[in-house]
Amino acid sequence: MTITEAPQATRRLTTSKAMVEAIAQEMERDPSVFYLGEDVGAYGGIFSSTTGLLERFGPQRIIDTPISETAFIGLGIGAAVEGMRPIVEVMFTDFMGVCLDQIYNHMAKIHFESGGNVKVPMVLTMAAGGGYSDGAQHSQCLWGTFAHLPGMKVVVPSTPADAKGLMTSAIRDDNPVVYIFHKGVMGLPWMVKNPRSIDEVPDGEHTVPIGEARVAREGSDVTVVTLSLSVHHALDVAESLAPQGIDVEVVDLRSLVPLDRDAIVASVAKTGRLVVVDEDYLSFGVSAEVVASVTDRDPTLLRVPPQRIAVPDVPIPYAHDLEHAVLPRHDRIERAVRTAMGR
Amino acid sequence: MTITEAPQATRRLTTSKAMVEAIAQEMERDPSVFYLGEDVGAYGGIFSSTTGLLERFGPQRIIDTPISETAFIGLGIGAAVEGMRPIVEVMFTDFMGVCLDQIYNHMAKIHFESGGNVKVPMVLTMAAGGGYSDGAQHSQCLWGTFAHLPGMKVVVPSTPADAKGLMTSAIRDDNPVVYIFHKGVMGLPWMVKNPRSIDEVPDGEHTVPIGEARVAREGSDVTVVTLSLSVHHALDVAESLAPQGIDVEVVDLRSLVPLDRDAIVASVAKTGRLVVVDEDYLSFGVSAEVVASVTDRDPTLLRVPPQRIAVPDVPIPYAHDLEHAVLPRHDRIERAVRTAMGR
Amino acid sequence: MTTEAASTSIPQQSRRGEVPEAAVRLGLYRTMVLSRTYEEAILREYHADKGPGFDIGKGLVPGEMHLSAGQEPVAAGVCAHLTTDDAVTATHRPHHLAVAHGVDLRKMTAEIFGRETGLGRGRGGHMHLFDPATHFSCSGIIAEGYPPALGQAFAFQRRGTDRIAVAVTGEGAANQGAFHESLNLAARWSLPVVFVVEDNDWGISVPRDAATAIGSNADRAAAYGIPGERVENDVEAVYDAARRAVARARAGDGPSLIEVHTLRMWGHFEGDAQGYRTDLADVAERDPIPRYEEVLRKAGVLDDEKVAQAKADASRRVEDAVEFARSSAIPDPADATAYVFTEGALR
Amino acid sequence: MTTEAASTSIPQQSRRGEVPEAAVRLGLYRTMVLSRTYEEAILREYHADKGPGFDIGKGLVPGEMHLSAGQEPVAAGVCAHLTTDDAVTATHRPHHLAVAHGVDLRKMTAEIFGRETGLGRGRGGHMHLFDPATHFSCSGIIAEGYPPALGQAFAFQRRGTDRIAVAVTGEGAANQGAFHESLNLAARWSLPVVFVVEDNDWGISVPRDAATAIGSNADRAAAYGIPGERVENDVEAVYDAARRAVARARAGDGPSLIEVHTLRMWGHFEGDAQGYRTDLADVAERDPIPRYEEVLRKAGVLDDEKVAQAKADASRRVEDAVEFARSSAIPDPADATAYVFTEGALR
Ligand SMILES: Cc1ncc(C[n+]2csc(CCOP(=O)(O)OP(=O)(O)O)c2C)c(N)n1
Ligand SMILES: Cc1ncc(C[n+]2csc(CCOP(=O)(O)OP(=O)(O)O)c2C)c(N)n1
Ligand SMILES: [Mg+2]
Ligand SMILES: [Mg+2]
Repeated sequence: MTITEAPQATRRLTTSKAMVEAIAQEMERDPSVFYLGEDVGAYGGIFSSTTGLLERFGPQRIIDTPISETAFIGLGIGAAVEGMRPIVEVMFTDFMGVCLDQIYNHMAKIHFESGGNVKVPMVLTMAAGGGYSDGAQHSQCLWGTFAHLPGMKVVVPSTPADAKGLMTSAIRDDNPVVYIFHKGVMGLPWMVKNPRSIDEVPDGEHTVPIGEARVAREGSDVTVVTLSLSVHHALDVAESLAPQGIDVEVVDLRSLVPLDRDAIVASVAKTGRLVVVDEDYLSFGVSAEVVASVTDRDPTLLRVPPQRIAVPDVPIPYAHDLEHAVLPRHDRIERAVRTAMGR
Repeated sequence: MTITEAPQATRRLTTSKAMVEAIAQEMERDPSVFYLGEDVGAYGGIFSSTTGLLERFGPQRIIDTPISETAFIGLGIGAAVEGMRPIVEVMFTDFMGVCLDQIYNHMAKIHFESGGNVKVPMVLTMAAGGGYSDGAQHSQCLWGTFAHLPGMKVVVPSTPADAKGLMTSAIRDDNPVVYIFHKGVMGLPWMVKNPRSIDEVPDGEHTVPIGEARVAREGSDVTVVTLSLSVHHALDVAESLAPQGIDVEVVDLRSLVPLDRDAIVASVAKTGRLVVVDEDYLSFGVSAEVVASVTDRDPTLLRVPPQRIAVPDVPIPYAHDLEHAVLPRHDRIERAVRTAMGR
Repeated sequence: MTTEAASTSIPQQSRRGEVPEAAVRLGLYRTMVLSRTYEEAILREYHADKGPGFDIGKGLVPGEMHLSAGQEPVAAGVCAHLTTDDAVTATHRPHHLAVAHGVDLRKMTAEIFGRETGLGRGRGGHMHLFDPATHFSCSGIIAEGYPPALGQAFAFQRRGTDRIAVAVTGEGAANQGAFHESLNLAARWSLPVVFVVEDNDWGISVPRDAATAIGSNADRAAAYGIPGERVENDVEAVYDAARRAVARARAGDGPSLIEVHTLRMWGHFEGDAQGYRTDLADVAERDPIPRYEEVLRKAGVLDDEKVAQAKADASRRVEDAVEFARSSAIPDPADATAYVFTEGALR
Repeated sequence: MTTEAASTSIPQQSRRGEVPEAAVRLGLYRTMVLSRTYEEAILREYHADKGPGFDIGKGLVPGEMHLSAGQEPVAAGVCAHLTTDDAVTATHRPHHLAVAHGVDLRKMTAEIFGRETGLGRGRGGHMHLFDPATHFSCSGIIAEGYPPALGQAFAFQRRGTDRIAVAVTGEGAANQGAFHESLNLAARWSLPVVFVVEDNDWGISVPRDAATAIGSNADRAAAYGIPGERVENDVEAVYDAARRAVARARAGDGPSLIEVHTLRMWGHFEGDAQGYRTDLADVAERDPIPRYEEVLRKAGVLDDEKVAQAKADASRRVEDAVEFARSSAIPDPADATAYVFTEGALR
């Protein structure tokens, strides 16, 4: 660190504004960046992922598509192969089923199949998550599915600053990057929001390295490894338990691929207790991989059984109380932390 | 057990013949069963999943489709909703990307969304796996992906008898069942085969309960939890290590959903050492879930770090040596068992 | 059309372009009024408790809400030819079709309210209405409701019945792969399906002309060798086109495609400010219900009394359903993981 | 057509139905001969070491093998209008197109042999040939090669070039969703794409008539408002249709669809016994290469010497490529996990 290094200026922004800012800055910087998807133009993105961009960059670069995800993701792939840097939006992760082939058999595999001779520098953005009664086909996270399939990076920001920094890094990455934003972290005016969805965001160029977790809160008693909206919940729980003498460390994964296993292990090595909180489905997903990241190194780090708080292998129910019962919310997180602590 | 109970007659059959036998018996028994897919008629299934059925049941019940997986899986769903019992084949698991929406957002969710009022009794069959240089889009297992998404059972037989018994159970189950057969267990004349792909199969009606693992070999030193073709490899390794005084227990999961966590825990409780062998991708898949099944109960059961032998998050390479390097084959399984044993 | 949807039974008659008889016309009108009354009630209940501001997850009816005001001619005109033995598959915008097909209003409303008495015990919600009694279903994934309809038609065909399946999507959905695959397969296997496209000019904020180069999706029928027809948002035109398509399907001659150039009077979903919309000026004028009322008054089928009666009947039924929903039990969170699997198996 | 594919450069000329000039005709013939010679060599190498019996995973060339004998007119006729700045996307059956588009035969063959010197360093294989030098690519997933071709065309369009993308599938693929979505989007955005359907009457064992109710996929062009044309398996007919489609795309007027009624002379893949096949009797007669040879001999474009030279040239080039592949290094298993990601990033 040199003496002349000044702190970067910041302002408080919502996550959605921070994400849009990164896109706009990269579009200014590089004419080969463009954004493609349903209702990303005049509407500005159903979850405000592109607000104001059409006005600024015009319909040649902020492009509304037909409802043809397979065709327009493929279009992104081909354009990336030819050296452009497309950002392609699938409105909800839930819709991956109509276009997964382009994603995992093409976007994710062309570089490998070509022995590294063809690059696919594109970003695939998707909104995820529930909590507002959108039902079983519009509330899923599914990031575990993308992370399971090799060849694409997967990032899942929880804060405004990371939303900006990871978007910048994703656009500049020469690999395909899946960028999943939870609707609940965006700071949308029409959805209940955690105060953490508005926060300081660095001005100007801001990158966050893909593949590095962030210790969102240091603590010594128990490690909560989590991501996306659940980071906000976990921090709330940590703050509420602090006065009771339970010191929770919260690790925000930020990236699933690559997964920062060192950060997970380092934290658990310190606390000996692990709670994983994930809004995706429980089995065969993120929560087990986090546990295995520890046991791969040393199962004796776990002084007590790890707690996995996730959606218990049930489609997301519509009715508010049912949905809130299956989501990993404050009550379940707190119970898990207490169980891990034996109090 | 009564004194009159006679052992069921058996014959030696290939896995594919055993599977076809189950389908034929159920079609005889229930006129609402039919089989639908690409090249399942005159061709008899690219991997011999329907050999001889067209001749026996005619084109009204063994039905070749256009290459329109979304349409014909949906057709199966609708027919099931109306009380028929379709078996629908997707030729390779790799092709799930063109039709996953019908599978996980419809087949798997309608029962739940209807509050249990609509049943979808169908079987979705798929061939999986590599080992014969079919490249990155025709060699995947992907069962971890299906198992992650709630609402469908997932079975993965390794032996001829289980192929028959699980198919019978799958057809009779009132829930959607994904039935994944590895090409390498089918006993195909044109592919290298393990002798275990031909084995004793009970005559007549034979069911295997969905959700129960099978101890394929008892042992006291180390537990290998595995499924499908890897069961054959694991048994080979177990046999080769027995003379060296390493006594391997092999647990064949047979079903991923439901997952027989009790069987996993029971075996690890006995041996204290766990090796998971899975031909699907390593991260966010089956291998971590098996590990977490143990740690959920008691991480201290693991006397040494569990070994996860799977495809190391790389698309399946084409060239023979590269492919064999990433598949979980004898060499890697043996090394893992030795590592677990410290020898 | 079932007795649930309208109190008069409708004789199946009339030739191409012929004016249907008075009882049919009255029935069509009454179905449209019932449907509109229903949507107005849901609109009211939806917004009743979203404040302060607008929180989509709050209130008696949370979540996304896609209402069908203006599209009643499609539902009334098509479903008039059906019985509840026939299947109807709808989209994220399903209420008008459910109402016209005779789905139980109480159970449907209870589902929209997320109650234990709902069609799906509150698990499904407004985009996931499944009613085995009327073979009604929907899907929130664009165009992906078509394929299961093929299977219902297949089952009906295999059992030697003349039952049919009607599958509905929006014009935006006609650019999805599932649309194409479904029409091709249904055509090749001569499945008894009537495919209906509701062209309301918009797919959320994207105008239909920005999404496809052709003027009419009915032209796509030729790509499958089946009849295709496009009609305007006039319930009798829909009724007429549907009559031919339904007859063809029942006769075993295979599927047809009907596109209705209809009207989305309100936002894509509730909360949609429609800033993108360039065609709002004459929406009230284009409302198909007053227009049809006018026609029927002129023809002597309707008078003040009959209009009042239709509205009163609709209101009574809708408010009864809303009251039923409102007073029904909320599902017990302890049961949140139930209904993933059924215990049953064929014996 | 590139210099790699044939030693003569072909002038772009001739009007509808006009006979192309001699140099063009000779070039088309030579490309077809080269392609056939290539497939015969791969056939030989593929089967050389599969025994005893037939083990698909064994030998110098393991895995599935889809050969294109009989379909050369498509590749030669279309690619004659391209340069290596244009993109070509093929399917699981890609060799004839790669040969005609001028993909380096050595690198391509090395890839098929799974060698480190291959286009994809042995990672891709015969269904995954990616050549940045000629913008050639393929996909083993039915119809899913079309969408990326749109993006190549989009990039060409945005950069103000007159480069185009050619996207090829089989007739079986025309019933997949991706086909529909791609044509619709390309048409709406006037993307410079030529869509080509190779109708070889079969999708593995399923006859085209069992898969669709219509006689010609060219009729589907109307569903997108673009020109569609179906031609028989005659290289000059293909050349002629492709000329119009390519010119239209280059001029910025958007995509076209061409279906060629071609011929699959061999099995779907090697090892396919073709027991299902009812049309094998006259395959030799329908072979397009001797037929065209006959035409060109009559027209004085070919004589014994030129035929012998074409075959010798082809043979020399193909055997050189096979020898290169055979003698190239096998990838090191220690590198099996390389190339999943690239290290690079935009600075
Ligand atoms: C596969 C898929 N893509 C996108 C969406 C998001 N979405 C919901 S409704 C809608 C517009 C549908 O337009 P249209 O088919 O014309 O029906 P309308 O809403 O006009 O009735 C979109 C894009 C979705 N539900 N499914
Ligand atoms: C989505 C998908 N479904 C099925 C297959 C298996 N498959 C490979 S080739 C083929 C037949 C293709 O027929 P067609 O498009 O006519 O091409 P052809 O083989 O005749 O050249 C099929 C079904 C696949 N590769 N991808
Ligand atoms: Mg619309
Ligand atoms: Mg074909």
